[in-house]
Amino acid sequence: MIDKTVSTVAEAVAGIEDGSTIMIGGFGRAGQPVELIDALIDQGASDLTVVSNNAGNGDLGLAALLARGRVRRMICSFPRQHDSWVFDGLFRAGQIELEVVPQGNLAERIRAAGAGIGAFFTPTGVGTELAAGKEERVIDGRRYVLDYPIKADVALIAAYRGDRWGNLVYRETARNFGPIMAAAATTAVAQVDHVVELGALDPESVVTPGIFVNRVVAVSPRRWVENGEFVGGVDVDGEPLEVAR
Amino acid sequence: MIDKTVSTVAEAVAGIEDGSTIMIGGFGRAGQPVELIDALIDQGASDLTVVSNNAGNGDLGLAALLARGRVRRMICSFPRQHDSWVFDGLFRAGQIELEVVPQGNLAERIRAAGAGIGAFFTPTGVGTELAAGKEERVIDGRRYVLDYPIKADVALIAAYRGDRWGNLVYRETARNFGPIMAAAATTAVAQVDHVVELGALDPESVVTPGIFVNRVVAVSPRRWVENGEFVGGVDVDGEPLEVAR
Amino acid sequence: MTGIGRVELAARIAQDIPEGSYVNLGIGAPTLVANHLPEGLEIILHTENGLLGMGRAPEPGRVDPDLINAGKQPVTALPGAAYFHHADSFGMMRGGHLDICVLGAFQVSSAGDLANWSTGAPGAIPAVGGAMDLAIGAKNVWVMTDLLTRDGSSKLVAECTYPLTGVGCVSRVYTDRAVFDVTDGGFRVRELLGDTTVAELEQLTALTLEERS
Amino acid sequence: MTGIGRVELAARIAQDIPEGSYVNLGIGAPTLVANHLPEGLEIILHTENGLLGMGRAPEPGRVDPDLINAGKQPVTALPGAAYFHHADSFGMMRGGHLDICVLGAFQVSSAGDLANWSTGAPGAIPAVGGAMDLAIGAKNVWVMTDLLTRDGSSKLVAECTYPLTGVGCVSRVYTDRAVFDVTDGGFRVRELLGDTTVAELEQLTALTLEERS
Repeated sequence: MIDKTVSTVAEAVAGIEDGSTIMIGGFGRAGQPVELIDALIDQGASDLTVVSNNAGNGDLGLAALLARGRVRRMICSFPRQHDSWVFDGLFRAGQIELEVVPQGNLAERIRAAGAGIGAFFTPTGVGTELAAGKEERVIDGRRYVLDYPIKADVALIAAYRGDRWGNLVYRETARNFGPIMAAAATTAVAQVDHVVELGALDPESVVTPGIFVNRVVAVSPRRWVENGEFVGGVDVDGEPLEVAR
Repeated sequence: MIDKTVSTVAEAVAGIEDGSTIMIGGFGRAGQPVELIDALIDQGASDLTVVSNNAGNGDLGLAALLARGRVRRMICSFPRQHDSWVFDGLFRAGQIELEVVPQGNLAERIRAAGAGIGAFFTPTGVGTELAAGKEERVIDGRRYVLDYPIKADVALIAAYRGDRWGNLVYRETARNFGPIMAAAATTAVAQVDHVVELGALDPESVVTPGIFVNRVVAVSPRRWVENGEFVGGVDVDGEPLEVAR
Repeated sequence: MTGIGRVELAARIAQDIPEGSYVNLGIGAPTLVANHLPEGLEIILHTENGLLGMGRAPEPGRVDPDLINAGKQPVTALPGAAYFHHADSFGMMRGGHLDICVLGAFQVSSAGDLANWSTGAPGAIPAVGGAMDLAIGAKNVWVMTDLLTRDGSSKLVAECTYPLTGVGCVSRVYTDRAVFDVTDGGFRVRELLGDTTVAELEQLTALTLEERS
Repeated sequence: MTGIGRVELAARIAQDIPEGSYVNLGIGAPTLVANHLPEGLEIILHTENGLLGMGRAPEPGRVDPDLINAGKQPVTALPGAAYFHHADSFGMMRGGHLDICVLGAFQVSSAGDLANWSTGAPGAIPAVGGAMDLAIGAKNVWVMTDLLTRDGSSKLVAECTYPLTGVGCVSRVYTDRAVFDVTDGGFRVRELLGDTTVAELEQLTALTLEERS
């Protein structure tokens, strides 16, 4: 029997090595696998390259990992936010490397890694400093630059429901980078709100087929709320969110 | 109010011009928009380039369009099948041009057109005669060839349910090329088994968002069965299929 | 001379969006346009973090942390909405499927170049997000901005001095003083707002402006 | 000497597929492998037309025209299955996510080149389907074939004379006479089938064969 579920977030992140490239799902807080990141903090791997759209919010999740000095390099589209004080401090102190990639190119580079594409010509960023040094070509009258896949050793993502084969469905805009990161990583780890029986997910609606997923761990209830943000939100079952702390 | 539904297949294919490039969904019979193709036959456009995985089965659908001499050129992965006698005859008589593309490159080229990718390096076909003349490059130790997008003026696809905004869901392996062809065409036309109310499709499960779709027409019941093939199958509602003729 | 306020400008932009359009409203001022879309017309809003059919902000107490816009603010989804992942969402943009996007700007050049992601200030942390994808992706890229910066210099320029977001991508600029089309010959005044005159605009921008013929 | 039959060979291949593998079985003889997968072990079958978790042929009367395999035969879907479109399906293959695919062959070279899509005969209509994607996509590409063609020539060759499907892609060849691994040094006999000897194989193939050490 195939059973990709594990009981604890510690098992879910076991074996991650120093120097790894880790993709971390989420767009801001939505879809960010906060519980897996906490487990990674406990697990201890360091000298990491992290690929994630943002560079942490507040003091939780990715921000907490950064605060421990465990990340050598960030690849992201939008590190600077109103609550990205942890990253900001590290960057200004020269304690973290940064590669900024336009969001769509970031997504497409991750998708290319999972889909076995060697490189692709994108029109995004042409003529800007973020395309400096990239190969450029005019195709059918339009300018493009060449971008390469981004692969990872591990992807940490958050989904809504998963089964023991690793099939996943997501919830609303928390889907964001999860599906493409799962496919781009050697080992994909998904935290889910609920593990369901095999067959409980509609095969027409599975977003990430289990072939892309190695470990699934249930983390319900999620710790969604901090400093009053999103207070009063509803949980995955429509129940009012509790403030986590 | 946005209403992309039309009442007849004739309206659905109105305005298609001679010399157009038409994508036709389906893998074999599954997902092939037979009713739209019939309407295209009646509509009269000729000198067409058709992009479709196969080159027609039996005497229905795409095969019937070919038989009328309306197609100048086929772009497909697998024209030769046990029941592709119409195409076979035209090809051997020199009455149709053929570009054979490996199936995954065909899909990715269609996807690239919809996603605004200028070109991409694929490992499929490297070192074979189907890659002859293509630009080749070694990336990260692996050989790739460069492939370009395939766009279309019109896509004719078959889906299961659609709403007036053009959102679509598919059924089983009939999904195949529908989603990527809808996105790659200037005008995407979907035949569906049922038109449903706006809001009836689960937003988590919509496969083709309406932004890619221009016209939706209901064709239930589909004409699925010919010469005894698939006799005894179940229809979209689980009812036994009737033999169409 | 006086122009119009930001809310009026948002309403002015909203008037120009036809029913049935697929529209992305950028972070910041362009978000205001959503509040002025004509009642009863169906205009479908895209947010690049994975939703078509975005609705208004939720009622208090119905905030859902999984349902946010590109500005990471809570939103709702309309009947007919669809969710998708980031590669699909940006494929939608890059592939030219959006009809209109409305973006803020630091500068727009007479060739339609846009600078809106970085002032290039020393020590600033670079952060681009989806700005470059939006700039090159939509069929019509509209800019919503004040004509002048706080220190009085023109945001309409002959050539951008700030780092570019996209080259030759802007088709129209809505400012508090006037609406401009970007043409092969540079900015053309499409509509004057408030009591502004073309002569004043030329003085403020130091540009030669075409008038709508 | 005698080898084993096609059904036995299918069963032999099935033995080597570990539980939990993601497997694509090519059109033709490889499809037979599905009938011999060990009961009670979960092995997930992929069909490139958009399904993971493919099950057996349906009962008569329950054929569903929308649910077919790559050979366009009616199939079923298991609990835990997932459907996807063609770009996603071939991304799955090209991206190296399948563990094993089993393909037929006209010829396999000692460098692991595969020819299985065209005999290059004059007048033949070219048709490749997913063969080239499968050949380069799976982590392990296994070939299932008779050792000899009907006219007695070897399908294991020093260099393919038929048009190639993929270069250096085959890792193992299951024939009716023996199982071979493709190594840097050419074909290595992994297992003899029936009463075949290595000397006989070398005579039939005109190749120098390594023996498993």
